[in-house]
Amino acid sequence: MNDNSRRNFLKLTGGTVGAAMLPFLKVLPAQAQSSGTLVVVSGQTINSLDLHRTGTNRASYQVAVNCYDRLVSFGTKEAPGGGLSYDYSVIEPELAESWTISDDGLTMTFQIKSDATFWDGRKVTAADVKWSFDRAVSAGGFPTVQMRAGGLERPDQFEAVDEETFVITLDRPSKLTLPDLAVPVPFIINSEVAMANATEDDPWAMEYLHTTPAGSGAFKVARWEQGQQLVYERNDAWVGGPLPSMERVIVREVPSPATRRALLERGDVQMSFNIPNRDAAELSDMAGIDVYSTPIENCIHCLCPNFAFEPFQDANVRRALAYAIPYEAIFQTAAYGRGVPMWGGEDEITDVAWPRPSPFATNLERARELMAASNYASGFEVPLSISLGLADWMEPTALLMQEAFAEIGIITEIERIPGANWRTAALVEKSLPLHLENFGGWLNTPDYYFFWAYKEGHLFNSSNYRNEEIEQLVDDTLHMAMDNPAYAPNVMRMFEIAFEDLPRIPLWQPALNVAMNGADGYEFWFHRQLDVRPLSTTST
Amino acid sequence: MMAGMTAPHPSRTAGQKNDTTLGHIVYVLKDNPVTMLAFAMLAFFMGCALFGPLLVPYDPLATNAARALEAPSWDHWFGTDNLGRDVFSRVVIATRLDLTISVAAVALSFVIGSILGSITGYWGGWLDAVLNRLLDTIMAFPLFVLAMGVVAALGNTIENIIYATAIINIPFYARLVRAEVNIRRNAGFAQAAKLAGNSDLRVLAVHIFPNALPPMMVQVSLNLGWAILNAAGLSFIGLGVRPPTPEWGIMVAEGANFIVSGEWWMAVFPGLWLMLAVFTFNLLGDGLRDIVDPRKRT
Amino acid sequence: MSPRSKMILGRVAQAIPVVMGVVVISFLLTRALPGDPAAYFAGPAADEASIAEIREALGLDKSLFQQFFFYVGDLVRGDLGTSLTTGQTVTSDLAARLPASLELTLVALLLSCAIAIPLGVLAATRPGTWVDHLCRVLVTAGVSMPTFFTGIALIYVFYYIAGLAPSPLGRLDFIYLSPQHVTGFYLIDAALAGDLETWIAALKQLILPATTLALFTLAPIARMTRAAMLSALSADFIRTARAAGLGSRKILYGYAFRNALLPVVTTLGMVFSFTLGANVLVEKVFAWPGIGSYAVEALVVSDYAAVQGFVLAMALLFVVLNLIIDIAYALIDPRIGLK
Amino acid sequence: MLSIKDLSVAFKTRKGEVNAVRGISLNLSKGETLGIVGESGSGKSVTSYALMRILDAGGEIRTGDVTYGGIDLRAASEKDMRDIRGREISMIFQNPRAALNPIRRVGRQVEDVLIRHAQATRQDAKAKAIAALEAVKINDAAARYEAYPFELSGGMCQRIVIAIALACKPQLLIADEPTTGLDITTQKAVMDLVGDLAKERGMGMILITHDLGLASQYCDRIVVMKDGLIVEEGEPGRMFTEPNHAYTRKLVDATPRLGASIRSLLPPEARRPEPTHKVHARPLLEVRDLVKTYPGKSGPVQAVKGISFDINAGQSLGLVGESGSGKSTTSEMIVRLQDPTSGNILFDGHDIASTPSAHFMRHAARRDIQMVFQDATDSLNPRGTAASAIAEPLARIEGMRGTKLAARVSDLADLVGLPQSLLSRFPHQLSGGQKARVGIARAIALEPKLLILDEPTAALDVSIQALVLNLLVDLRAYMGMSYLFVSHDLNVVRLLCDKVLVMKQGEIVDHGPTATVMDKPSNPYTRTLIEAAPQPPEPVAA
Repeated sequence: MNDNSRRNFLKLTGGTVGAAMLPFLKVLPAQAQSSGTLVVVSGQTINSLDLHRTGTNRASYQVAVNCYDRLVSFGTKEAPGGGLSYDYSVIEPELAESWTISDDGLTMTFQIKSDATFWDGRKVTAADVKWSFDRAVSAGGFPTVQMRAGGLERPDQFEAVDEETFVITLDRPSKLTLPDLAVPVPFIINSEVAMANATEDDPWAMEYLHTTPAGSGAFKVARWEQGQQLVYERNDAWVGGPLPSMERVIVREVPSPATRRALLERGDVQMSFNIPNRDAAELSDMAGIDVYSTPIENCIHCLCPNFAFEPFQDANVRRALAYAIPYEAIFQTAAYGRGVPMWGGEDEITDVAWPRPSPFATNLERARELMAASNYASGFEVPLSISLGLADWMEPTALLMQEAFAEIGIITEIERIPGANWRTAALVEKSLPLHLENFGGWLNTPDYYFFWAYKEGHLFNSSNYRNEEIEQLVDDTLHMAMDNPAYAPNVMRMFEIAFEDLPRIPLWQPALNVAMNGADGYEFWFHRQLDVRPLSTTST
Repeated sequence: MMAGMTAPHPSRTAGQKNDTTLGHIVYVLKDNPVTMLAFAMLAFFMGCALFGPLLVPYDPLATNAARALEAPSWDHWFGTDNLGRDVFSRVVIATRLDLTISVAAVALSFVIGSILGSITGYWGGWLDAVLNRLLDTIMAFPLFVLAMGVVAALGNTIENIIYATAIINIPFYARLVRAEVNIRRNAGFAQAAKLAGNSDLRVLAVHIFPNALPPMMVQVSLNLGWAILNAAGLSFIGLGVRPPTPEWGIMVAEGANFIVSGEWWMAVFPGLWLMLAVFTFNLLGDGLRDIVDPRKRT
Repeated sequence: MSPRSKMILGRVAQAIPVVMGVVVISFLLTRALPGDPAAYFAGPAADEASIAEIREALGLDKSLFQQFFFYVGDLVRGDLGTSLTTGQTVTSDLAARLPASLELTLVALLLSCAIAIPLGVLAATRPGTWVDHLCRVLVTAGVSMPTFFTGIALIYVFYYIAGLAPSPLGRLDFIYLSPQHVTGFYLIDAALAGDLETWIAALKQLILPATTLALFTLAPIARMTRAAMLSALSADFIRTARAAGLGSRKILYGYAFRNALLPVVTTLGMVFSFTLGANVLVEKVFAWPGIGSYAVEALVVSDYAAVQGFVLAMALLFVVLNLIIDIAYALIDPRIGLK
Repeated sequence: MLSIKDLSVAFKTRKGEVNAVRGISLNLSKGETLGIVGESGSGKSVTSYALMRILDAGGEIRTGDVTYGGIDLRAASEKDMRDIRGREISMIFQNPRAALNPIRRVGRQVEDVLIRHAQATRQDAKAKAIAALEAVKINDAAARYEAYPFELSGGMCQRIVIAIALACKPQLLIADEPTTGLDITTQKAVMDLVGDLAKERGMGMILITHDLGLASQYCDRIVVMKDGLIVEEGEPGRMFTEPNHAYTRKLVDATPRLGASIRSLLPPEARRPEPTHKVHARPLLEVRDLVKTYPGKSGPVQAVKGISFDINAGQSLGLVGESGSGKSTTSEMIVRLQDPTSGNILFDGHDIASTPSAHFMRHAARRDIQMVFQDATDSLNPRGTAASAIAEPLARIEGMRGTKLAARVSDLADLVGLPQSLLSRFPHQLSGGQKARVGIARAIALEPKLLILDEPTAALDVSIQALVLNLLVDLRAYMGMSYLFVSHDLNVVRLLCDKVLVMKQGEIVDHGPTATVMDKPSNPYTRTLIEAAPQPPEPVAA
């Protein structure tokens, strides 16, 4: 932190002390604004500044977004829930000036902006891009997997032709490649700085970049106190997009949602990111506070009956569940009406819109009939598993389901599983007979969703579902261009099977809630992390 | 022995009402209003624990989305929670569970601690040394975190909460009993008992240990209260009892998130109830001690 | 003095098996924790291969015995490993967070003593009176409040409604810079830096959480003070002092109190180590970056290194604390270490 | 100088009011030494606390007035009283070690008083304190000044207490049982010291004691108190020769002294002829080279250094010695509560030392060797009734049960003169004498051959002691038991025992028939002991 800002801060503190004498005077935000500072509170904790590092958690992805650039980025559009949203259909340049794709779709050539520089003033070169991509595909774990989704698998696919020309060679064309370059993972690192700090057993400088980013992004990290706050400071030389209006953005970690809400309401912070549905519902009625609840694309909260558990191999039982669920009550109590209902859709599937409501709706009569028709007319007992990490929506949901299922003779005991074992039990071992699940695909196409959630053995197919036709359909469709005539029929067929077999019973499409008090310019991103670049403060 | 205080005992009154256990209890209660209060509250909570299910107006588990988050009113004295469940009913029902947990846990640690403490306090030697190190080791753990660890490791069932709470309490009892036994191990009456043909074990069990009870009573009552807080704390972190089982800690934890939005009743009433229960046990101690202590009789 | 120093050395010797015990137990405890850290930290969308990779990286593919062997080996080299939750080395985490917890706990205890000890003395001088009962009821009420509840209530009242307290945002409001790191205690560091504003700001952040903890610790201290004072006041030497015509405050403080101090000091020690573990919940509520909240997070995600490091640190602290108490004892009571 | 008129003091207790002092009047002139003699509960101490206005909680002066040198002490403000206490009137207490602040250097404690009463300034306080210590004949006072109470002997502590009391040269000294708990020799030294100081300073003194002998030796005038009333007043000599009040006579009789017989301790009406006990030639107990060493901080400590002696069947052996002489250790080894380091204990010819004490309860001789403990209170389980205490050995060793047991217990109660009604009581509900009786009943329940009596009457009032001693004599004759009578009080030993052993620092320094050892002591140590014991004047034969 440089001198003038230090002095700046002292001036500030002087001011606040004076203000503190008159407790009711809310001068803090005013002070913050005058110095071009925006304060955001969030419940998540950042545990690394390097997305590629193993063990880096979701919250840390925002660093990749805000401090690094990718070759390309997504466009912006009006979001359904109000405010702005990224636009999956529009790919915009970020570090790349322009790009061309060969007719066979196997070669992509990028021209890097010639005025793009890293924070240390060095020019961004194709070599840097190559090094960064190599790193992404070699790091293992999530980044590698994500790269692979776009058909980017081996270093030899990347080539730095000259300083400003970067070429990607694909094994097969895919509609996912270009979008996959716009996700946080393939961000571009200052390879010289990185390599200067690489070691024998740490060739990718994981340890160094873990605490000290070296990029070209819109913001630098001024200070990072793990578990407390991350302070972004603007990089005035940024060429990746319009220069952010905020000089400094402070992301403060506050675990207690109640406290976060209090801070926002009192205007001590300008923004609270990812707030509980209830707060969203209540705050949205308050004057001076803007709440954006953006339905999360390609994400559905589901109830998953596990096929490994005998009774759920009986289609009637699964459908009985689907009819027994008190959708509306759950939607109101667990989600406080934030998000999009995913029940009571029409039976006829005529479009490829996704997520889409299931044809089911609460109907205990129907449910009872189905149970009677099943091989388990006398009912059975089964644990209903939820994750402690997601208790805020899962718990009320589970409680209401428990009551409803008891009505049709399915006795459930609610099992709360700590965050650590949740993934293992639910997704890796797929051992939970009946549980709630909330997969959301980053790349916004139905087939991408089905790839992860309906294909056997894939991580989010926690129901151990297998259907030959689905397997085939997904493989065919995954990389198929959307304008391909076969695309729509395939996808709609998937929908039919999905609602027929019900390995996942849709509940609702969740919303990402953000509340702002004196801030503006929030934009929703599929990665559900905060992009601070477009933010600005509004004078109150 | 100060001559000043030894008022002569008028021997007539002896063997009269005042001498019976009941009379003694009555005296202890009369003697100290606070103890009186404590016992009254204890009776109240016992009542809730035993007859709660018969008394409560609503099914504590029955949700009612339509009437969620209602403020206290005539038909919902403590209001309703985010699922429309009656907070009052849940609070009352929870009494049984919470008392069970604390009593069971304390009983467990009491028994184990007493045995360990007696043995080491009476025989001493290497056994004493070893056990002391062991107790030190347990004490050296941040107790609450140890409890968390145990529950996390064994899984969060009521039994495990009880075990965890018991484990972290054992050292206190062991220490206390050890000290109490140690000062009496060469007392005249202990030696007399040996002359009367008692084995060491019998001297310890029949003659020495009972004399350690009065001071332990204080510890017991304090721990009963503490055990409740402990269980509540575990629930607060999410390592507690399973929903929808009503439990004070969980209710406060859930309610906590609603305070700021003005639905204070969800947290405040369970919180107060919990506090009252702990309060009761904490006040109980001195009274209990006076009751089990024959020297307090005249 | 030499027998005393001998006693202190003895204490240190006694502590060694304790620490070893802690090491073993904490290791076993963490390994008993459910869940597969590797799978958890492989992050979303990780496949079997990458999970295996991480498992190997964490050395979790080895046998328990091997793992313990390596763990102890690292310990000897002073390496506590790296926390997966925070991504930092456990050593640096503790270094950063321990002062926070210590500062909070100490301030809380100071506050608590400032109230509890006078209360205890007051009650002891008027046993059986309404004053006595009132003191008892008051402090008991304090200890009966679940800290997490008290904390939230205080925040709601003093910050949210009254706006008297600063925003409950950990150790410093975000517009302040943490003072130059010397001791890690913000109050001390700020004072050293001569930065009054920061000092006041740090203090303001401390008030609510400290009060919460203090309320909780009043009872044991007050109770013990009362008991100790009662027995001291009924001692023969007090009668001697009275018969010699000494003034009542001389008797109360010069004679009775100093004798009553011994058990009080012991209690203080116990309360301190207990609080240090128990402020887990308070830290959670006040977003206090201390070791308590650290431990909880680590425990919930089975972050082995972090949990073990935390427990070990606490154990060492506990040992040191007991040493300090013993020394305090020896200073107060000439009999200690000589019989 | 001091006059008390119609003083009465009451205590609030659980059983309501207890009148500890019920309207007493007495005067003390300058330089006079007044003895207040009475048994526990007579209100003698309360009187002194009352006039110092340092009554314990719940106590208050009801009527009467106390004037000292013209000042009305009852009306005086607390502040004035503080100036009087320690300055005009001082007090010394029993159990000197407890009477000193354990964690304050004794010198400083003396200073506190000096400074409080403006007798010294911060600067010269130390010098004056040392002077005060020297005044009570503490040699090397400068070094003692730095000491803590726990580093000093009981006698030394009492000197310190005296120094504190006399530091400010008060005109009146109240000594409340100043020598209880001290060895005879120390007792004498302390009393002589106090006496001399009083004389040379022309200081008035009130000596409160239960020991008529002691009082008569050091006082110009004695008042006898009973149940809060003064029953008699007069010069010690006259008091002994022609006591007016029955109670005084009772006390006089009960006080063991030269020429007294065991029966003469009792009031005349109670004196039945003394039973004779038969002493056989056959040794019941033979102790050979008995050694006990304890592991001490600084090397092993030898408590008993290879002593040997016999007790014949039916014989009573007195074991005399001051604290630390090893007499208690010896008795505990013989009763098999402790294991000797070396040496033999032959009982009826069998070595019982070979059986470790831990297993001795199953030994055949267990029932034959029993013990009456020194502190009756401490020797009864607070949670058990008198009956259960007496029943214990019968139930455990005899295996007696039910009505048979109950019958035996009540027999024993009769035997030791314990009212049946008290059998259901808890120890704290019994008086000292009653507790002693329970202890004895328990000890003789199994009709042992050898009974060890460890200072059985030390904690008792003289009148009770008289009864208990006589009880023991009767039982001895009735049951033909042998006694090992451990005591520090030679007068008592003289009355009870056939043979005497004098122990000092773990060794037997003198032994022989009681008559020879006591009446013409050859051994210097024995002689000092005898001389140290207070000798009340011979009463006229009643």
